[in-house]
Amino acid sequence: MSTPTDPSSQRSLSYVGALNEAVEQEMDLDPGVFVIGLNVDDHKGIQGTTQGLFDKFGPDRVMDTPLSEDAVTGISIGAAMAGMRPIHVHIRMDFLLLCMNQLINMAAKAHYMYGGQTKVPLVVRSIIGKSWGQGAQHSQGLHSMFMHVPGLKVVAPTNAYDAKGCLTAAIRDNNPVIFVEHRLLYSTEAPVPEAPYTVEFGKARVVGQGTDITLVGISYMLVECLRARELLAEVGISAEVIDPVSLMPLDVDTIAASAGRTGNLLVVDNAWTVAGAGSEIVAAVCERATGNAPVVGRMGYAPTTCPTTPVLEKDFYPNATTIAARAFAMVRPGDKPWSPDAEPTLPHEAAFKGPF
Amino acid sequence: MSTPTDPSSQRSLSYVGALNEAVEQEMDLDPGVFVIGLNVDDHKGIQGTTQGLFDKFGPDRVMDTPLSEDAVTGISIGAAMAGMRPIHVHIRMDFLLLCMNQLINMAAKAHYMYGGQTKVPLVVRSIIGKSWGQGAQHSQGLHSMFMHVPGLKVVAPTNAYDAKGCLTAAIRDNNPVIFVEHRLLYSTEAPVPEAPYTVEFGKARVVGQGTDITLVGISYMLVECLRARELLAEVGISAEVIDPVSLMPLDVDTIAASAGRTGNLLVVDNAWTVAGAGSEIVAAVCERATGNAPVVGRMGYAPTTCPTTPVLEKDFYPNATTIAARAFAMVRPGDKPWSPDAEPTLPHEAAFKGPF
Amino acid sequence: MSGNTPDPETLARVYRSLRLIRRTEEEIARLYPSDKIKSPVHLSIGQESVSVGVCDALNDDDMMSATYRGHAAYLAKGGDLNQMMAELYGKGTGGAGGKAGSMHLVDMKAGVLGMSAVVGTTIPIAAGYAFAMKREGRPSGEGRITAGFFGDGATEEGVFSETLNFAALHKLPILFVCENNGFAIHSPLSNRWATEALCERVRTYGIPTHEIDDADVFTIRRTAVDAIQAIRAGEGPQFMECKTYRWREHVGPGEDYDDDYRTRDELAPWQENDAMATTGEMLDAAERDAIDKDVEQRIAEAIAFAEQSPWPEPEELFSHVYAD
Amino acid sequence: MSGNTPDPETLARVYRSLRLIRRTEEEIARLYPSDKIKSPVHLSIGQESVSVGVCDALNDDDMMSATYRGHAAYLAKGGDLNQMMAELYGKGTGGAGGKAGSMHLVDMKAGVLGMSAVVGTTIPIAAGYAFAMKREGRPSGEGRITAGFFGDGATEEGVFSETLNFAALHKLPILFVCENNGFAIHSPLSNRWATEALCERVRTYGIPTHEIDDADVFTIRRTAVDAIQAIRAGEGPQFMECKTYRWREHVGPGEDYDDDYRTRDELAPWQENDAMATTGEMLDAAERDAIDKDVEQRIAEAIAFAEQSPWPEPEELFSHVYAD
Ligand SMILES: Cc1ncc(C[n+]2csc(CCOP(=O)(O)OP(=O)(O)O)c2C)c(N)n1
Ligand SMILES: Cc1ncc(C[n+]2csc(CCOP(=O)(O)OP(=O)(O)O)c2C)c(N)n1
Ligand SMILES: [Mg+2]
Ligand SMILES: [Mg+2]
Repeated sequence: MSTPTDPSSQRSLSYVGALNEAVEQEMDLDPGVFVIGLNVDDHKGIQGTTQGLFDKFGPDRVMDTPLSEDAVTGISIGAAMAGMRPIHVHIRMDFLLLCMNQLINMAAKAHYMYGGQTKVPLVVRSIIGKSWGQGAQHSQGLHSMFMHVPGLKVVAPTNAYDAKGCLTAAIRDNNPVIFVEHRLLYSTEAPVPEAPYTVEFGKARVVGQGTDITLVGISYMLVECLRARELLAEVGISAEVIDPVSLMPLDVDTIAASAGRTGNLLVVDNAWTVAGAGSEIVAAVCERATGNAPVVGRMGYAPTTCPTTPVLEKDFYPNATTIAARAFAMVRPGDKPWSPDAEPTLPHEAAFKGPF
Repeated sequence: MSTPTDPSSQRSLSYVGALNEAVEQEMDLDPGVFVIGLNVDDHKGIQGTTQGLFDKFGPDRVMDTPLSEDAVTGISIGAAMAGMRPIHVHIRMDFLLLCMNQLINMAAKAHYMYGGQTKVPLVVRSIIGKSWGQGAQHSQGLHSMFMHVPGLKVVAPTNAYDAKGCLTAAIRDNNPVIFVEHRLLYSTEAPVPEAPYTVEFGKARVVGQGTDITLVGISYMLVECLRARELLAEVGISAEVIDPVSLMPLDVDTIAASAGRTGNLLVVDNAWTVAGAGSEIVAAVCERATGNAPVVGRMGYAPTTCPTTPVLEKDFYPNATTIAARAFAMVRPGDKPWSPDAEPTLPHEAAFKGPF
Repeated sequence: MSGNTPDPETLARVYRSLRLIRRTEEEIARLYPSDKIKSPVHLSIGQESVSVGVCDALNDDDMMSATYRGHAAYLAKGGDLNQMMAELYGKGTGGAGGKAGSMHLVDMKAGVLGMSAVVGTTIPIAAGYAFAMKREGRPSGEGRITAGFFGDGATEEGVFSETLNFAALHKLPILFVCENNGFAIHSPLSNRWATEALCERVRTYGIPTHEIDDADVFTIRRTAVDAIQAIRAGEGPQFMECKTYRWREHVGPGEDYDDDYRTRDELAPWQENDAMATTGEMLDAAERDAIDKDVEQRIAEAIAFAEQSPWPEPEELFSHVYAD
Repeated sequence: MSGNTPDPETLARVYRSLRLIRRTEEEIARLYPSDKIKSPVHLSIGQESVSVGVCDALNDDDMMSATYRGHAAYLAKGGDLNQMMAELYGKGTGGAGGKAGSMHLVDMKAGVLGMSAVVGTTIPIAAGYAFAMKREGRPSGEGRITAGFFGDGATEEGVFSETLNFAALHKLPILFVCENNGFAIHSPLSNRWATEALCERVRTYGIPTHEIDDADVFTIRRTAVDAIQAIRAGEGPQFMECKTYRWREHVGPGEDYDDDYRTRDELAPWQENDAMATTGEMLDAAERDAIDKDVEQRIAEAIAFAEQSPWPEPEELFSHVYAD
């Protein structure tokens, strides 16, 4: 498996640039690939991720749409059944709730329900929002709903390298793929090869080795887990950090093996915890452990709706500090609680400003 | 807490009759309660559950609708905000996928997002289908998607007593409640008091005591768990069977205490397992056990779309036999596998015939 | 009907199709009490003229999508009868290997795009297929088209309006066909439609519409032929609203005139005007008998095929979850 | 405009409302770079006449629902200015205690039903409130009504069509108001609408429609007054499509005429016809100055209120998840 530090490329690219490049290259390679969604063709180009594509490929392949998420999803599915490869873009994941019927009753099921007579090679790009008052309806990470349904694949890359490789793989995949992005990852950079490549689904990535606890970070929470790992190192706790990258298929092997070694597993999701991706990971690991389970924990959004005011919003999300504190309590249950006094906000997060 | 064998009533009522009675009584008591949904007013009355209500209360309070699940959900929410108590009925749970935006972006969030200025006392009745070729789009149990979202309550009563008590409680609740019914429970009977009563949410029910393993059965799978308990008794295994009744709030205390005693926990859901209600229950129990977790397992729908042909459909669902076999393997991991040779199909299930 | 009087070949073809559908569904109804067909069947009996009239105007390589009430459209488009019957029986030789049942019939080779049991769901799917067809770059007049069938109830779903707007905006090669039988299960239009101005509404999207009140198969066919010609020429979608009547119960093999939502009087004029009977009468008796005999034989063969076919292997449960 | 010339009291009231909204939003834009308002603001500047014209025709106990671009409607309906400003600042004294921000303003006491950041979502909610109002049993002509505001983009969502049908079918007391500013973010109508026959389409549901092209506040008001009278009399919903123009960027405090999707030329005629300016000119200068002064004072007070208000307590994160 390739890794983000692939020595074949020293070029650094942002997450935005990586998404943009993956789409452009696949559109060059396959005339059936097209981009569809509200405002994919405008000067802002979905925060830059579709910028330039309209000029290069024209309105037939980079298509603005009416506000009709449900129909446009169905239309994309129909086009996919006819052999095309639509990439349907949603500026917020929350809007997927408008097209659940098409995604779950049709896209997920068509190949099976029609006995293999059709395929639905559809990519659904969706961005999770955070901060600057995104609030109740612009902040949801709904990936667990899609993990739940056989027939869908779900990926949530956390760095530019995986963003390009996973998006390329998603476009080439013959199944519907829910592609989960996070707004605050957009400016992050990583070395990204120029030539097209794919990142295989179903392989987790150990992004930092450790011996005392396994931290699994989903979507943006991977960044917080990595920072928590540094904080924990200061008190002598060695955390292994795993990025599942792909949530369905999910690489339980890698996570279970790590948790088996460290004896502690803390999953931090960029979503609510109840019946979430963290529940799945914890349950799957414990199920395999047959009576010898690691100490397990889950963190995620507070069990509330997301408030807009920053003073409440900051407690809605886990962060490096709260993750480190929880990990400490798991690893050293006898000790008195500890919490690092680090800045809870990462620099690129603090730099993020509205209006949107 | 009341139990299904409440001695104050010896009257036996079917699940259908119990639902019908709960609604009729609440409509009598509160003029703000109304029933809305496709065909709620016809001669079949949603398999009898709304029968007679149209004749008694008229079209203003028992209202047929266009096929417009999304708008009708929003209209129900708006009416609820104005102080009414709508009961929106869906003949299959699969159709909730058409109104996820209203349920999740509005109903779940309104009270919070508007700082407590509005309430949404909405009941969403939805029936899970099974057998006779219900297939891909008429068989889904989607409760975990709703458990995931703060602001919603989710209940899935498995007997007539709880059906009446939970529906009464749901109607009186000031929050949106997703009410999960199962088609094959409709003909089952239990003693049901005539006077209105409520069953409190968030209290699980131990429906059969045991010492070797805890079986949690969700929705229709409770019936299969009870039957598995009998099969297991024949080989000397004592299974405790728990009906969570309410999935959100979820009574983890009762389940964790039982699993702590028996050392084995098997959750059987009437839904897919990945990121499902079973994941939540297993994860929550293991999270509390801090290193002393029971042996855990999950069963549910096969990780496939639901096929229509009975020869494949029978393997899609867990049943008493497969549950007993799995429980046996958990309790006696050293023994060679055992499977009861019971009829996998329960009599009232075998009696179920189409066309629908 | 005069302007639409068919040539003898068309007449025979149309009659054969009407007959095949009617008799197939009657046989399904006859077999149903045996419980061999464990599938919710939504019979089209009485509504066949819409499927037959429209599909006769389609080319083999055109596509068609329909609903759970899809036997008629499936057969009219040339869907494989053996595979359909085996599918209803839940056999491994069914079109979907027993995974679809009556409600999700599919036959991509015959241009049957697959049906859905969730009302309205296939409307945008059909438009999406048409979206792809538009990009095939065929010369004007020779493009492929998709016909999308749906009921009156489906027009109440938001996705119907969304799809009309998108299809008109992008001039997609699609023929929308509403089979207006006046009911959604037992719910009459008056419980569901603010007005009956469906065609008028569709025209506001710039989509030409055709309202056909008597379900005459040749009127439907001629209308479809003309509409399809314009669609193939790149003029964008067209819309047909065909009034029709469901003779049997909503789901299941029987009649339901004793239930209190409609009366047999309502049925009478439709039965008098039955397309199968009227077209049959237009044929020479010997020709008709030959067709009838052939139809019976094909149906008998299909039933035998279904009866004798093996069940799917248990491991088929796990195939086709993901495509390679 | 003649037929709609207002009495002096109305003129002053309308001017005051227009002025209050304009100046409040200008102040929001001025404050925005300070980062004290950490909320995506969708300014109504230039579009105020629609909110003011319609809301002036509503009674205090009527309800109104709007969108994330809702400052104008909120203030026009009499929503509390202090609470709004505090809400934008994220303070505990905000209308929703800092949980709503600019996009979900609410003030039930003033009849502001709450806004949504998901386009189209409040349309059926407004109809549902009207559904309940219809059941209040008030005498004909005295019933309460709900006004539902939404943008041109929202009319493309399926739920819009579904709601129109339901509202017309059940004669709900609702006034639908489409603020057609020609854009959804940067997307022009031509990318989204097959035709511009919106009113014609709405009429097919049996809903009377009113198309107002010049955004004249008194035309809008007079139209709303007449429509509302019919609605209160139990005649069912009515629909207004008001053409208008968004002067600022879609979201945020600035202008965006240098982005390549529109030009300042497009803006010019709308600015010349600015409702605030033209109504101001109709007033006697002293009266206008008094209003202006009062408006400035109210805004200054609201900003001071917001600035001085405390943050919500941390435990407020967990309040209001479930209602008692
Ligand atoms: C979205 C959805 N809502 C409700 C149902 C239940 N249902 C099944 S068939 C049917 C009637 C649909 O009526 P129409 O579209 O007129 O088709 P017809 O059955 O008359 O051919 C309904 C409401 C469904 N299958 N899907
Ligand atoms: C369902 C949905 N889709 C997309 C968006 C992203 N979005 C936010 S505002 C907007 C424009 C809506 O246009 P319109 O309804 O005309 O209102 P306007 O902003 O012009 O007032 C869009 C597309 C959204 N918020 N909700
Ligand atoms: Mg119908
Ligand atoms: Mg607009």
